[in-house]
Amino acid sequence: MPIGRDDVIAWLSAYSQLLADNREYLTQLDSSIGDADHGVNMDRGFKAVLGKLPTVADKDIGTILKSVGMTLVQTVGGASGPLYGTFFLQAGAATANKMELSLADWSVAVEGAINGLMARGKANVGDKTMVDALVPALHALKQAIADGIDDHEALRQSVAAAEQGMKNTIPLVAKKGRASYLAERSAGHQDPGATSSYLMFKAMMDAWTK
Amino acid sequence: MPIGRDDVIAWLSAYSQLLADNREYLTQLDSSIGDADHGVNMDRGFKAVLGKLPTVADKDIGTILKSVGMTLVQTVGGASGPLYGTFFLQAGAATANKMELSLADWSVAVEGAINGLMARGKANVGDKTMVDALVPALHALKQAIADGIDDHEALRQSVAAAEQGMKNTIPLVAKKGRASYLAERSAGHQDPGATSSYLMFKAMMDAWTK
Amino acid sequence: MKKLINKPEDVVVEALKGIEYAHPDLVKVHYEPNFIYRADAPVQGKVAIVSGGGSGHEPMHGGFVGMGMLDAACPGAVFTSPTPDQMLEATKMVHGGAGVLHIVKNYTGDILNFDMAADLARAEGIEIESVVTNDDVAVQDSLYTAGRRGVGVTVLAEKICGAAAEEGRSLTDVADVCRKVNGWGRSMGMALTSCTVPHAGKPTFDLPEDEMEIGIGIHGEPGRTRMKLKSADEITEMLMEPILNDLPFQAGDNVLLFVNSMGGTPLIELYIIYRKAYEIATKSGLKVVRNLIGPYITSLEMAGCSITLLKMDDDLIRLWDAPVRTPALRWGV
Amino acid sequence: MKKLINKPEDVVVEALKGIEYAHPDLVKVHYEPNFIYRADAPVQGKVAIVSGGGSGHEPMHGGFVGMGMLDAACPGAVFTSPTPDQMLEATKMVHGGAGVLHIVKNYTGDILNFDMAADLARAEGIEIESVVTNDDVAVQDSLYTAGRRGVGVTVLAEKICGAAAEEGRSLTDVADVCRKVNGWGRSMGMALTSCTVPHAGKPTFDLPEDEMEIGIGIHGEPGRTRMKLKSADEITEMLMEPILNDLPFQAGDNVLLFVNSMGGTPLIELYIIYRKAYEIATKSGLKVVRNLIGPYITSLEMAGCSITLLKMDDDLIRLWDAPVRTPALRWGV
Ligand SMILES: Nc1ncnc2c1ncn2[C@@H]1O[C@H](COP(=O)(O)OP(=O)(O)O)[C@@H](O)[C@H]1O
Ligand SMILES: Nc1ncnc2c1ncn2[C@@H]1O[C@H](COP(=O)(O)OP(=O)(O)O)[C@@H](O)[C@H]1O
Ligand SMILES: [Mg+2]
Ligand SMILES: [Mg+2]
Ligand SMILES: [Mg+2]
Ligand SMILES: [Mg+2]
Repeated sequence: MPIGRDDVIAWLSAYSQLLADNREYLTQLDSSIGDADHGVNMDRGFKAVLGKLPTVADKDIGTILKSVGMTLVQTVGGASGPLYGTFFLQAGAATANKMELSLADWSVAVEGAINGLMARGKANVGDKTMVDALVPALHALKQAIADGIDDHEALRQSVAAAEQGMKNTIPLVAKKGRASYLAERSAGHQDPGATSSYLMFKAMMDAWTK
Repeated sequence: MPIGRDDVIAWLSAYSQLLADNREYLTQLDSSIGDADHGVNMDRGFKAVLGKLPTVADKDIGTILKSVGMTLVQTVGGASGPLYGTFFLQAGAATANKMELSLADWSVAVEGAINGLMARGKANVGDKTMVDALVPALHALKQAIADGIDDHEALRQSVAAAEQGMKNTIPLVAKKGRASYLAERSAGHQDPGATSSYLMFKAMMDAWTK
Repeated sequence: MKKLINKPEDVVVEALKGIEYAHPDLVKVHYEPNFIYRADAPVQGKVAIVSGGGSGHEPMHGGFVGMGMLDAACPGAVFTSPTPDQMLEATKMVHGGAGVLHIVKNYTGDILNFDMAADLARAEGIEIESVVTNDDVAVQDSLYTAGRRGVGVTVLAEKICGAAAEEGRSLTDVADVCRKVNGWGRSMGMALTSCTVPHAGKPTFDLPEDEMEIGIGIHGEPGRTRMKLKSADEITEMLMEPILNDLPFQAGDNVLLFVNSMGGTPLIELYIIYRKAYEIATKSGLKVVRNLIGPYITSLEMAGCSITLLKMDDDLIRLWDAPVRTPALRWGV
Repeated sequence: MKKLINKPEDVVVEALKGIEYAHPDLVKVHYEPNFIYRADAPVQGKVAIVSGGGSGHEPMHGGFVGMGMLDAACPGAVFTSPTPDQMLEATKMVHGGAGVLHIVKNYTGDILNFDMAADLARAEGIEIESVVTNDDVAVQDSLYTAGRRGVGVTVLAEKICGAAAEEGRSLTDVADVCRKVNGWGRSMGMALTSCTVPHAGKPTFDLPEDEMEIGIGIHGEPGRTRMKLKSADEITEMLMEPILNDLPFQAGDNVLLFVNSMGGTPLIELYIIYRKAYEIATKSGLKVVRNLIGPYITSLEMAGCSITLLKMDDDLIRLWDAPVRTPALRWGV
């Protein structure tokens, strides 16, 4: 299943819709262990992305993703803005001039994106952040591709891993981000950034496995 | 039933106790149509009076009452401080050098006291103030004395009139004091000052009709 | 009841002690009777200005003591007018031989207690003039009320008269300035919540989550009307309308626009209100030449705001701009 | 949710418009990207100071723009770090040829966004130094946290560094002053209530009527511990103790004592807290030589307070006393 430019746009639209639908939910998660803005931040950012997409809809995938990254950096703010922004800027750099990607190409781009995000935020798995959903999702995707599993199933497995990683944040004590100020009180609550990361992968699956 | 100096002191002690007992009630009344301080103001004032009484307990009634008036002026504050202060200062002026009063003497002193209070506050019956309890109480007292009714019964009638006057404030729209800022919204609530005035007469009856 | 206090009966004295520790360069505190007075009092030859009222409106009045504003402020119990001995002793402490102006907010208790104090001070040979502030348009001034409340314009009068006194005007002239400011100012307030008086332990009135009070005063009492909560812009219109209608402000007038927090409303909301009030004033042809934005005449932790519009001429503008050095207002020095 | 706002998404821009209307003599407002900058910017030859953060902490930072303090402030959405384009454009607007200091509060988002902006500014040839404030003692600074939050000392640093820049010190020197202030300051906060972020519609956390949070930040998040409500004096002791223990303040040190309202706590309560904090500091042998009391770094309408203690030497005292002319702080001019 090649991922064409229109698929990338479909993914971004699907993610934007998931963020709008889950705005209150993400806000609620970010109230228990944060400052109640993650839902609004992501919704604002991806509404801006939707507004920008028509201007790059005829460009290559790399240009589209870099445009997404820059838009997020300029509109989201907070911790998630630069982190997701870096994710998309890196993914855009890895897919420059491409009009079509294999799922393997995409996993490489995602790997670079996650590495960039982790380099900027300096969080590791277990710190109770979006990294806790992103890294398992990437591993599952890479593993499935390496095992020769078909694309749709590979995507489903990465989403399942993202979901599990998201849920795994619940018992963790946060070591990064605003939740770390709560120390032990952060345990028992699901991380908002891990949730929006899960939704990002879910949107991939929703858009690409129709 | 002559009212001796010790009777005056007994009355003041009884009133002080009634104000302490009704502190929350007066506060509540002053919350519906005021600023929630009448109960505390009066309790503070009469606790100070109790503390001052020993220093004048051997003086004439006029000196005692003037001391009460000055203490109230210095400790109560708000609208009720100067008004009740004037009441007692005037009563003290009318009873200067007296060690004993007949009930008729007392009614003359109270009349002067109420006149002084009304001159200072410029409120009339019907304005929804302490005057609405004080004036009926005075009239009932004077009428009973003129009718030759025995002292204890005269006091009971004046207290009953004070109580009725207090209750009569409920439907009134306030035209004086803080409650007047609420205009029609002040109707339906009993006036706090009328209530503390009723209690003052009740204390007279409690102390003098044992 | 959630407050940062110790015993309710100690609130006033403990706050005074904090003021005493905090501002020794500006004020001194006298206890029993309680009042705050400028550290360099008495200022010989200058009209002294004394005000006061119940506590709970901070920084009014104690935060306004100092050069260019009040010589002394008398704090009563929370929401309770101070007693005559406070104003008498404060008056005597700051009297500089040129007479004393009492600025009295129009509440029965404030009027009665200040009147008694003025009588006592005159009996001791001090010349006193008293001016009453009554700028609140929420209440009708009629035979059937205790008159309009003194609210926001009081702050402006204290500053402007403080400057007039500082530049050596006579008692009569300073009192005239005070009457002029009062006559040229109008105010209106609203509340999103009531407040809790320390000794009462619960809010003075309950306001449902979707309702607000329009036409409130500064003592936590209910207002003229209760209605469903509206937007900031609609609320600003509801406050500005009676203000503009009441005083025949004329197109071309210079005005000071004072947007005040009742205590619990934060600055970001005040600026949203200011924005709309400024636009309304400007559209009415007024020129907003000065402003004051913040918590200056409060009602404990009440959420809400009040707007005061003061017409200004060149003299009032000069007096407003003159240096002032108090805990709550400072410029030019 | 009871606020004086219109649409939640317009809160920041409407407040900016209010600031623009209110203080044209002090600041200008740039929209898209949003920032507030001093009206006379750029001041040639002077180190420019830029800060910023989420909105909802007013007057911080926008109220601190002007002579003697910040050259520009970048307001994000409520409680949301501003974006790099805001800091980049603000930096370019106020750069006077002597470099720019970024004062950044230690929150992941603030650090990341300011870092990106600094990189972009350097790419355009502007010399940038960044100093992070992290004075909050409620959080342990360890490998297992995102580090200590930047809170009250940020206000003090902005004033002191503003003065250092105003008197012509170099970028390196001003940055050193900033690091010194940060190193010598410690803060601790508590809350009686949470706050409601406009778009959330309800409080960020619920606090029972008889409980309080100790060790809160400024973004409405819960604190380190929840416990039963105590008296003001006990609370002051609970805040002062970790402050005094954390920085080896020594007997004889001069300090600035900053008692801050989180937004909903009124001034009378702040003075009660100040009284006890002053007594504790003095009893520890410290000399409280300066202070700041009021709502300066807030969390919308949160009821609560924070205390900041800053050790001062003669240079810092001089810089603190130097003239400043901003919407929220003004003296000496
Ligand atoms: N250092 C970090 N590395 C990776 N993710 C992080 C880091 N810090 C915070 N996050 C993520 O950001 C999320 C919060 O985002 P958001 O609420 O938008 O920002 P803020 O915390 O500034 O309000 C957290 O749930 C967490 O997943
Ligand atoms: N002008 C007046 N004349 C007589 N009584 C008055 C007048 N104004 C107010 N009062 C009385 O004072 C009472 C309120 O007293 P208090 O609460 O102690 O003072 P304040 O209104 O200043 O808070 C009212 O209930 C009313 O009975
Ligand atoms: Mg957040
Ligand atoms: Mg009252
Ligand atoms: Mg009162
Ligand atoms: Mg945030």
